[in-house]
Amino acid sequence: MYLIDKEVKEMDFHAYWDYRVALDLFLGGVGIGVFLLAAYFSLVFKEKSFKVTRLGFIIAPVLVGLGVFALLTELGKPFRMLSTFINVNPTSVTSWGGFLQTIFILLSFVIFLVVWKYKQNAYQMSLFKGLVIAGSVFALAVGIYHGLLLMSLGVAGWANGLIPVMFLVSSILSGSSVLMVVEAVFMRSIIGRGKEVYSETAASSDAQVFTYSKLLVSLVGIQALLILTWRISLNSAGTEAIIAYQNLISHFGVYWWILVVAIGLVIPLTIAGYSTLKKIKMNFYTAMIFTAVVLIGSYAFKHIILYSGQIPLAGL
Amino acid sequence: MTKYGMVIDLHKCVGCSGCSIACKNENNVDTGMFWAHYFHETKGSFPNVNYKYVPTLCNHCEDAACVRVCPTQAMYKDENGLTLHDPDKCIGCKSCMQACPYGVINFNKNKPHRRWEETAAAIKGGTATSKELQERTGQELPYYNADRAFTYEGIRSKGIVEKCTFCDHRIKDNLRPYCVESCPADARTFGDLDDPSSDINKVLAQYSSQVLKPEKGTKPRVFYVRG
Amino acid sequence: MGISRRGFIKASAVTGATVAGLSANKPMLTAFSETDKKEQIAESGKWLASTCQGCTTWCPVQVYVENGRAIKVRGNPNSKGNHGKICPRPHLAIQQLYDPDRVKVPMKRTNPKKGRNEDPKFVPISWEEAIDAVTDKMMELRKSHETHKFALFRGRYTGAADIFYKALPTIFGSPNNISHSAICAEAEKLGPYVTEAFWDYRDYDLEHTRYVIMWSTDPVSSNRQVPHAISMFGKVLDQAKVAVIDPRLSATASKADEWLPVIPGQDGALVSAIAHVILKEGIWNREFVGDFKDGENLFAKGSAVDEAAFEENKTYGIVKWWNLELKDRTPEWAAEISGVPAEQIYRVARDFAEAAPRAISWLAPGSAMQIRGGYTSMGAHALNALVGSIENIGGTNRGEKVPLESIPELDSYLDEIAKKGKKHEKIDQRGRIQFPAFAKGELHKGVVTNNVADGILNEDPYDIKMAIGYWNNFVFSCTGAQRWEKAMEKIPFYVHITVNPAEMTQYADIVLPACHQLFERWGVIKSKQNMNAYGSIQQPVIEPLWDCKVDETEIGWLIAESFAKKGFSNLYDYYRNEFTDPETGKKATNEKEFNLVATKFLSKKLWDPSEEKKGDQISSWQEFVDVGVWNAKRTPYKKHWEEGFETASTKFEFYSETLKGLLDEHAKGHNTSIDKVMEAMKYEARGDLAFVPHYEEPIRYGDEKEFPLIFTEHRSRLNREGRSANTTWYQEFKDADPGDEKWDDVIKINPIDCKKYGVKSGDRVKVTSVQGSIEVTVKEWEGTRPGVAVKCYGQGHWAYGRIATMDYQKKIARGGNNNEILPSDYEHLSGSTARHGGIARIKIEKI
Amino acid sequence: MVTMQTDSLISKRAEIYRLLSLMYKEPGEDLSLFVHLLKETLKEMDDEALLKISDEMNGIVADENQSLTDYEIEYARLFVGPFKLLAPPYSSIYLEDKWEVMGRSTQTIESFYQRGGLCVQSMHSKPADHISIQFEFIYYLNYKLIETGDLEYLELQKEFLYRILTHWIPKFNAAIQEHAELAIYKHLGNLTERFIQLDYSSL
Repeated sequence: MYLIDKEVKEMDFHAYWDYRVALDLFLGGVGIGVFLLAAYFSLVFKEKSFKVTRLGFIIAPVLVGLGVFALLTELGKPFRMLSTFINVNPTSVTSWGGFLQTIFILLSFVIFLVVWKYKQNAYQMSLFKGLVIAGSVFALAVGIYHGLLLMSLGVAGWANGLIPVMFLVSSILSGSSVLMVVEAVFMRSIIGRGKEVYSETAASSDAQVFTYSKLLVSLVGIQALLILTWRISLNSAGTEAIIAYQNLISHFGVYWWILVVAIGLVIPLTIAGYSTLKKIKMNFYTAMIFTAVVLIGSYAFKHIILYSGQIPLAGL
Repeated sequence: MTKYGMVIDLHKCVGCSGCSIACKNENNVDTGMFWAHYFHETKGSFPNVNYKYVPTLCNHCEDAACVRVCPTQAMYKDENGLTLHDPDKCIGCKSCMQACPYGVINFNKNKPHRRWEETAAAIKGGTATSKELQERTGQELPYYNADRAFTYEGIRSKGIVEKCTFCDHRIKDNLRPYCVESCPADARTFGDLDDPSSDINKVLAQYSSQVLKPEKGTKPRVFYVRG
Repeated sequence: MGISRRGFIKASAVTGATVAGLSANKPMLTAFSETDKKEQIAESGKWLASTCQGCTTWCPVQVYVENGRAIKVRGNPNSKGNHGKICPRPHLAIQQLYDPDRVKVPMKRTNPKKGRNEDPKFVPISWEEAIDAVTDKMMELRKSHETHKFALFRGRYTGAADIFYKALPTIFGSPNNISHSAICAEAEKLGPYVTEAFWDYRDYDLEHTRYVIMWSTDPVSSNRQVPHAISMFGKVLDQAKVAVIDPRLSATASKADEWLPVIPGQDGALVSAIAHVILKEGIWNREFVGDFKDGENLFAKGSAVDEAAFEENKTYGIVKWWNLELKDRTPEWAAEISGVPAEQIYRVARDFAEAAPRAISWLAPGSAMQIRGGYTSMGAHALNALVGSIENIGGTNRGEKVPLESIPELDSYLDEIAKKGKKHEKIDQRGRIQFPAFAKGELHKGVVTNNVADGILNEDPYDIKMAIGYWNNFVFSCTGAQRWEKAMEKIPFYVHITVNPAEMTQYADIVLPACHQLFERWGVIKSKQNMNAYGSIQQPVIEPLWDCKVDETEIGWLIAESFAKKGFSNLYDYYRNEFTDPETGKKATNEKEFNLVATKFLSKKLWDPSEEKKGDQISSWQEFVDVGVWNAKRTPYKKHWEEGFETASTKFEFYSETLKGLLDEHAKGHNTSIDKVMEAMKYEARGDLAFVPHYEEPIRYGDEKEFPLIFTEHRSRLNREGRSANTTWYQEFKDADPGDEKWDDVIKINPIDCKKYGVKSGDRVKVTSVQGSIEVTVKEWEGTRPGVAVKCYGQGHWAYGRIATMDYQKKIARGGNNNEILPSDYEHLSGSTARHGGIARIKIEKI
Repeated sequence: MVTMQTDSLISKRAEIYRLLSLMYKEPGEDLSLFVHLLKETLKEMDDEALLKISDEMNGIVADENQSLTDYEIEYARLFVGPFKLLAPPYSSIYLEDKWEVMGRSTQTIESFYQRGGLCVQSMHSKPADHISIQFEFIYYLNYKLIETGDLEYLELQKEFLYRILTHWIPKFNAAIQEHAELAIYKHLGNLTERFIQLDYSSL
């Protein structure tokens, strides 16, 4: 085929940012979610959480790193990525993002190394505490950055204050779920042991029992509320925002309702809600299912928001 | 201080697309990309139909969203108020394209003008090939305009964005941007908004003017009169 | 990591730094000496003059040339006609020049079978071999005394046309030099001719006008004086009203004060109604037309008037026109027929007359190139006379003379074979009862281009054994295109001289690559716009890109030379003896020199200081080449008001004695009556009505029940007469034609009809008329009158290159060619091809 | 740091072009010196193929068996004539269809020289499109690049490489490979082609 015909076909609308950016938002989100919960464990449960947090501290930078890698492949000139550190633009959220993600990856990796080297002892070191707190701050920053990046571009579908919040909650939710499964897989702590999620913790102090279900049900609940609030807020956000939402529904409506709402919110809410209400712990398989649906929902949510925001608004 | 701007008189404009074609010619812009373009809309119903044609280009906004969001300062405002682009700093992240409310930034997804490297002929041995033209003219693009390269990459490379520069390579030599020069209707006036006696200020004083999407707060410097 | 290395090199260069690694303080140069570094100033190349022939306007332009490459085109600032402006078309010429699909060497056919689906299997050959093959065939015809069976087809041309188009067939001995003129606009020239004995395009004084009626004219896009119209249009809209009569919302209509969306072909009703209002309401221009002797307006609806009661001034037959045609032609009557509301007709007629004499009735092919369009052409032009705008300020005008030299007399170079051959009837059958085909005041002078296909197919008057075509593409550009495909299959030996391998090339036995007119040849042309006639140069601003030659001169020379080698030297002697360089007195010795010598010879009067001329003073050939254009003095007003017109009555004829005389002569030649001639020509008028502008019902092909929509077509603002479709810029900006789409060919239908026929924008449909079918895309568009389907001409090439077609090798067209659904018919008075006025009805079927 | 490094990079490139320019002139006693210098300069260019070729060339010139006369004969046979030059070192031969040395491509090349601020000395014996002159031109551009820091001198090199050198050097080398009898010129041709490609892709 003569090249020109290919070129003509390519002229149809395609998103400037494709799934690789969605992957960055998603993987990065899971990464910081994992980190934040691991950090919480490491500060609260100290060395009792050694096994799971050590894993968390390495999973987090790897996931964020993978996300950044996906993003790099999306760049026109990936090898020039370094220049973002030289030619800083303070008004560009993307510019901060480079720093935030890099610092986060480095910090969490250092934390992992510290844990690796000093084992349980690390959890008593004040250096370690400081690092974990700093890491958490950057994890939060990265989590907020994801949504803020979109919000800052002034695109109708993204220019909403709730976007960063929804992205952050989605990230923490998916990250927490992943850590839960990681723990389940590597430590088999959920299955068969009956009541406690954390055997070690439970042994030490009943007051400090951590229940995943509670955390997760609240996160899913918050996310559901946020999305509802966001939808309602659009009504008063001007024509462009409404058109943008209509674009979302007309292009991705089915995926939105099935993947984001039904699979990403309703099902996990039911699973976690049921466990919480019945005060039973999730078993290994429900935990796996829970995490799977949460991840699907989280990716779909970020993917759809990313793509639908790029559909040109009718009119101009 | 110089602050360049442009006024487009929509009453004079007949929608001929001459500006858009001339721009491609002057700036070596590849197929599928548009530095100068237009949008048109047909409103009403027969026989009361209104067809409107509005030429567009980079607005060289005072508060340029592309400059704000560019992570590497590749998009920048120069001392004459032009919104320009440094191809060497650009990492191809496309943030500027997302942020620009006017859709006037283009991304070089492929190597520009790569169609000129083709070696197949319509009639073998009898008609020419793109590659032969490259060899004959010694240019990647047979009608490559070398002037463009004075201030910007003559042909941009794969993986970066590009857009209208108000023909900064021409205005440095006191030539008007090529779309202004080529408009057969004289619908475009280019000049220094800071110079009270400039032609552009005369036109702006004569007619009430509009900009595209003023609500975006970008303060465009391309104005439309008599729309 | 090439990037970073380059980056580092740049970084270090910026910092200045030391000359660490280099051993010397000064560069050691062996071959060079240092000069000042040439400063980089934009446009420091050269702007060289030439002429664009992308439409009929023929604008003086300049080409920017640097290091032997043509880079861009602009208007020639020395030209008063287009005042240094160009429309979008000349830009496209750059892409034509560097079109990879151009023919680069002569080729010959190796597959003897001809047809649309036959691959000609062209192979490259040398010029010697190609020309030899051509003259071999021609010499055969001379041997067998069949020189008349040779035809020369011409499309576009320059001032040097006759060197090839006239001299070659004449000296060779064929009557068949067939130009494309009649598929272009000849019916438009008919109106001004029969009324004021002026056979040409008019010039219009847009700058001073106060009202313009555009008869299916879209001058900001196409037809005539496009750059001038564009540049003046803002001013025109400021100070004048513009009314556009067009079945579709054209670019001009979209900017106009009034759009009269006439039912295709019913333009004539509007002419009569407007004239009726002007006369009935007594708002005609007395200075030009005269007045009733007692000053009372006797033009009352329905009543005939005594001719003696009216004393005409510069006109002839106003009362006859009223009595024969106008008295009952009320706007109410016209509204019913034309689909334009009566109030609008009244308003346009009154405003138009009120602006008199600064009022233009702008005539164009849209209203004239119809089967019964001759009288619309006449009537639309006569409106100018009613308001006295003929040669008046703000009105319609002619152009001053541009003194180009004619080619020297041929007669003494004709041998017996040639003289005998010339006497045969022409293959276009002009002169037969249905084809009076008059042009420039002479019967049988006009060409009936499109009828040539039928002549060839029916071998009537004889078979054509060989043809040469240049700068033309009749297989694509003539209505009833399928007939041309068949006719071309039938011609045993065809030679196509062309820039791109076109549709007509598919039938060629020999293909000769032509130089691009704007960039690669010498030439001179004349034209006019903005009340300025001018002569404009064409020069080879660059070396020809390929092994191509100039059709009119170089190839003619090569053929003549080859003839001479084969014992027939008349043409060579003619070229060699008759054309001398006016500056040096030298004669050409080869084809390249001949191109230049002929151009200098023909343009001599424009630049030779010893020639008296009314216009720019140019003192040498070199100066002419530099400035590129000779401007005549501004066209004066009212020239023929004083001198009288060259009509039979010396007046402006509403009742055309001129036409009557011609028809009478034609009828006598066929021993019949004018009425019989009218019948043969498919006109309804009998008796005196045939000599005044009048309404005739349009003829449409196809039954209304089977073919519900009336098809009408228009021109693109990017069409270089059908030759630009192989450029990406044409395709990318195709949507600059209102309603059209990029890279596509759409049929624009009103949403009401779309609903009715169950189609929507983007649907692929088969469009069928009695002539044939094409496949295009639907576009719902409010700018089309319900009941009508509109499509632009220009797309639908099945062989013009790889951008113009969807698939060049498989001959799949991009869109569909209108000429494959438009049946072939004529405006018979002028022999013009009737393509407008909704001659075809169509149906659409979803595919 | 960066400056030091890249300055030397530019000067290395300048030096390579200067040496190549010299080596495409009639061979003299100093040929072995050029070969040696070239080898030393190429050491820091990080390209094994180049290093290998220059090593081998060095080996050949060090070999006493080959006399200067052999080189002179070979040089003349390939690049000078008098009857038929087998590998003409003129770009117009490769860039234009016809056998015309002062054609359009040469005009283009001259306009490059002009833009760089040079013109060919009228007394100079070689046509402007001779390979050694073209290499001297790039040498000069690199010199000026360091001297002035004006990036135009870099852009001009890139354009010249793209428009001229990368087009004809491969064809020229193909001709050398076909006709050369002495290894030294085969190596020189390969080295030239390789270097031009490498240099263009890194700019």
